[in-house]
Amino acid sequence: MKKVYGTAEQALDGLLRDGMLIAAGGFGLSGIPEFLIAAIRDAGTKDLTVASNNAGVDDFGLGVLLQTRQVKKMISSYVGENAEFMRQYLSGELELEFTPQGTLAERMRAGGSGIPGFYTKTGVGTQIAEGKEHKDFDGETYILERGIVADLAIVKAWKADDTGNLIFRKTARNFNPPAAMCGKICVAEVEEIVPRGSLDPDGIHLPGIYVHRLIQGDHEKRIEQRTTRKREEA
Amino acid sequence: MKKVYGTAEQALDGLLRDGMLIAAGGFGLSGIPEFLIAAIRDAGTKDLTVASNNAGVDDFGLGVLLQTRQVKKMISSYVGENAEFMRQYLSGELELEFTPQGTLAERMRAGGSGIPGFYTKTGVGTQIAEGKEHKDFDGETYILERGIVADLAIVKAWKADDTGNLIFRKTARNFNPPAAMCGKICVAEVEEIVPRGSLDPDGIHLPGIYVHRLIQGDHEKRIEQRTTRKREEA
Amino acid sequence: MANDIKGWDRNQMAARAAEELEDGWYVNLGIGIPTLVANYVGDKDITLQSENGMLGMGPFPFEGEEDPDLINAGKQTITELSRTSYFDSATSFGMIRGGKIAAAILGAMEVAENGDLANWMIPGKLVKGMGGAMDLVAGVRRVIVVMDHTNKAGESKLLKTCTLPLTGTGVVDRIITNLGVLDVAEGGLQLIETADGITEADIRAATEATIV
Amino acid sequence: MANDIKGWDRNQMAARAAEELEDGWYVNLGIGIPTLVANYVGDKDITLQSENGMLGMGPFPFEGEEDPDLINAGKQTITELSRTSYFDSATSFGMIRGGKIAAAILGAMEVAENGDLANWMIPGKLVKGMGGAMDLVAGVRRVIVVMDHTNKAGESKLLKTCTLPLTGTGVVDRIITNLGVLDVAEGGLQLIETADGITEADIRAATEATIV
Repeated sequence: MKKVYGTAEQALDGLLRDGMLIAAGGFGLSGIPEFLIAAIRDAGTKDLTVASNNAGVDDFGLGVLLQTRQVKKMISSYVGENAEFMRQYLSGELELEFTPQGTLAERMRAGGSGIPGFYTKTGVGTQIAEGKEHKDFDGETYILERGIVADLAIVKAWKADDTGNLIFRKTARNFNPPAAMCGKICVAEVEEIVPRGSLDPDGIHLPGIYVHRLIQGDHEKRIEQRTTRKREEA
Repeated sequence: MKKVYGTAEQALDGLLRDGMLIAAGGFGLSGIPEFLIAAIRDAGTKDLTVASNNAGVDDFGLGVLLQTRQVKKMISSYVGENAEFMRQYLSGELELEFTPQGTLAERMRAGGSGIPGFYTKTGVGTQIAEGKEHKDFDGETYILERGIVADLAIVKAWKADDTGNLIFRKTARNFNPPAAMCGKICVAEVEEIVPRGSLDPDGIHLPGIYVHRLIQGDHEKRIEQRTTRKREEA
Repeated sequence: MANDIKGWDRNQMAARAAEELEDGWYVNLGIGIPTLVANYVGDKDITLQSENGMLGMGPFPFEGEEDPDLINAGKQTITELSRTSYFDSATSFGMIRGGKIAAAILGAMEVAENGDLANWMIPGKLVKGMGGAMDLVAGVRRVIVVMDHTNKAGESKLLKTCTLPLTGTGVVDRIITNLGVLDVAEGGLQLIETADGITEADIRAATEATIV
Repeated sequence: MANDIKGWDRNQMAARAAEELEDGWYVNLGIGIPTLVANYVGDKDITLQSENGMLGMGPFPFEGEEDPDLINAGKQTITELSRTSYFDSATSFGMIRGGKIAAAILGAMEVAENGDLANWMIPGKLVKGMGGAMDLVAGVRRVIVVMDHTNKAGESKLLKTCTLPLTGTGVVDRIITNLGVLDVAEGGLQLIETADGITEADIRAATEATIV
């Protein structure tokens, strides 16, 4: 079972269809699957629903799929930092299912773990809770949130072996493991594919069972807010 | 905030009380908190409810707390391999809440993650489902399982730094992370405590936020079933 | 009831079960005969899960190389492979429950013609617990039972209705016994294959369940 | 409404908020003034969480050492410490929801006298999303709001009832403003402390919420 593909286009071959639900890893512009997003743009797949914490910025990350109007609906916790996202939402051109960040991460993990619903206190008493089942446990009120199962997950990791075992680097891990878990099919892009046996089996962040196809690329990894301190402050 | 203690007895000081709920890591005899179990035996704490996948063997692991009759109830998936456990259960001396292994692991993770209940297909139509809420999602029936929040978690890891960051070794990881998560207080025993900065921050299996107290010990690590092959088979 | 007919032995049953596995699959093998299936996967790229927290389970270690930190779900000492990854029990059963495991091959005490499975307790007699079996049968994509066709008393283990406490309802896809291979189908069991020297009549005689 | 009274500046508010933190705590700091609190923890052993997947957040990197794989929840480049650990978003919010984080220090648009908090949207005007704020206020053990006492129009941000969409209900424990410190108590807000040069009368004049 070869999992390694040559290009993002090849890795997505046969997986894209209009109206599908895609889960994407990344937080802000950190750890986003840049090549797979670009390949989806080039494929022109339409009416997408995308579950992703953010939507990149106007011209990078998922923002490019908003610019091309390929996205019908976002499931996200944060639309700031993307003027086009906010504009399309406020004008009603784009559906938006606001989901608290932790609820979104847990919905992905749950969907990938055979859990169709779970209860959380997050959002109780807010507009997020409207229309959701409420239930009391030990005298406290919780709402029912649903697991997300995506038709396709696109994620970005640091390294992979050829069996799809993934490791991530620092805070670029973020939503990538739960997004990968919730995909019926998961395609991963990594900075380096190493031979099996090169990664510490105790250090695998996401086992290859979750990863069906794999590409290697030279990532741009854009920085969204370059904050620094001067050396004399040290 | 010093987390490192000298002995298991010291690490448990002030934490034990009759009738409490303890979550314990380990699978079979692998990755069990041997020193903390021994210290609980020596403390004589009674009427314990213990959530643990197994109960060790007669004279090692949690089996020693069954021998001393300190356990009122077990929450477990498997009682085989421990004749005293099975005897006390069949004679009615010991309560036993049979919980499927995956449901037990998830109940611990949920309890530690602020999720009081989740739905699963596991056990639907079996005696495990009796008395539990049933709910349909997308045409399939699931049952509601509750998160476990333990008064105390006792776990065993391979290495720790002094801030309580833990790493485990091979399949000795098993129930230790979810058990640690679900404890209001978690005490860990490890084979080696290293200075902070010695462990790869990308390789921490359980962040120190889950670990309140820590001891180092020279573990026996008994093997339950020594299965081997001969060299000529290779 | 023909107690003298034998059909396949344990290793032949395991070899037959191995034919069920497809290249690239992640598979969970139960204790007993299912464990032997690993010996017959041949060139196929099969990754074995041990539900205590491992993908890529290797063979037993050489004598003297046993590691107490490396056991399978049957608590036996094992080894790792170049593809191996370790994870905790919550993650392990997340992949089971989430349908990421392509197939589980399990032993059974009883299977009913509707796919019900009983393999975890005999009330008042044998109470070991379900371990991970309830999670496996509820979660994996395909459940294959490997067991003797009849019990020690010569009675069919393929029943119209299970008499023992269930592990799961309607969960079994295929049953491989010493006498042959049967699928759970509409209205009963469907005979797929007979073991060497076994006739359909032998199987019908040894089976309480409806054979359609 | 006295627009000329000032009280604490941003750094003084942050310093006052830092006094709330206890040795050994794991703490989440929101964007804006809460971020400045890190500068005032002194000798206390405080571990900062960044909810995108990090415990042990360090200061901004030196120029030229920015790492796109190492950002905080505000998407700013940061650094790691010797205690740092990384994890995924599901684990990160598991610890938040599970009450493992001792305190969150957050900004706010409005706080009501019953502890309701609004800080994520102004309908039709500003819609950025709740990010992790709803999870934080629902999950962490103590929620401390740091904000100006009044808005740019000089109107109280401490209200009888919030007018904006809520982030959480009854979640705020303590409010630190430029004018002083108030707790959410039975029947309304309780004045704990006044800022330098501020009187109780000043605070009452600038507060719409009931002060008990």
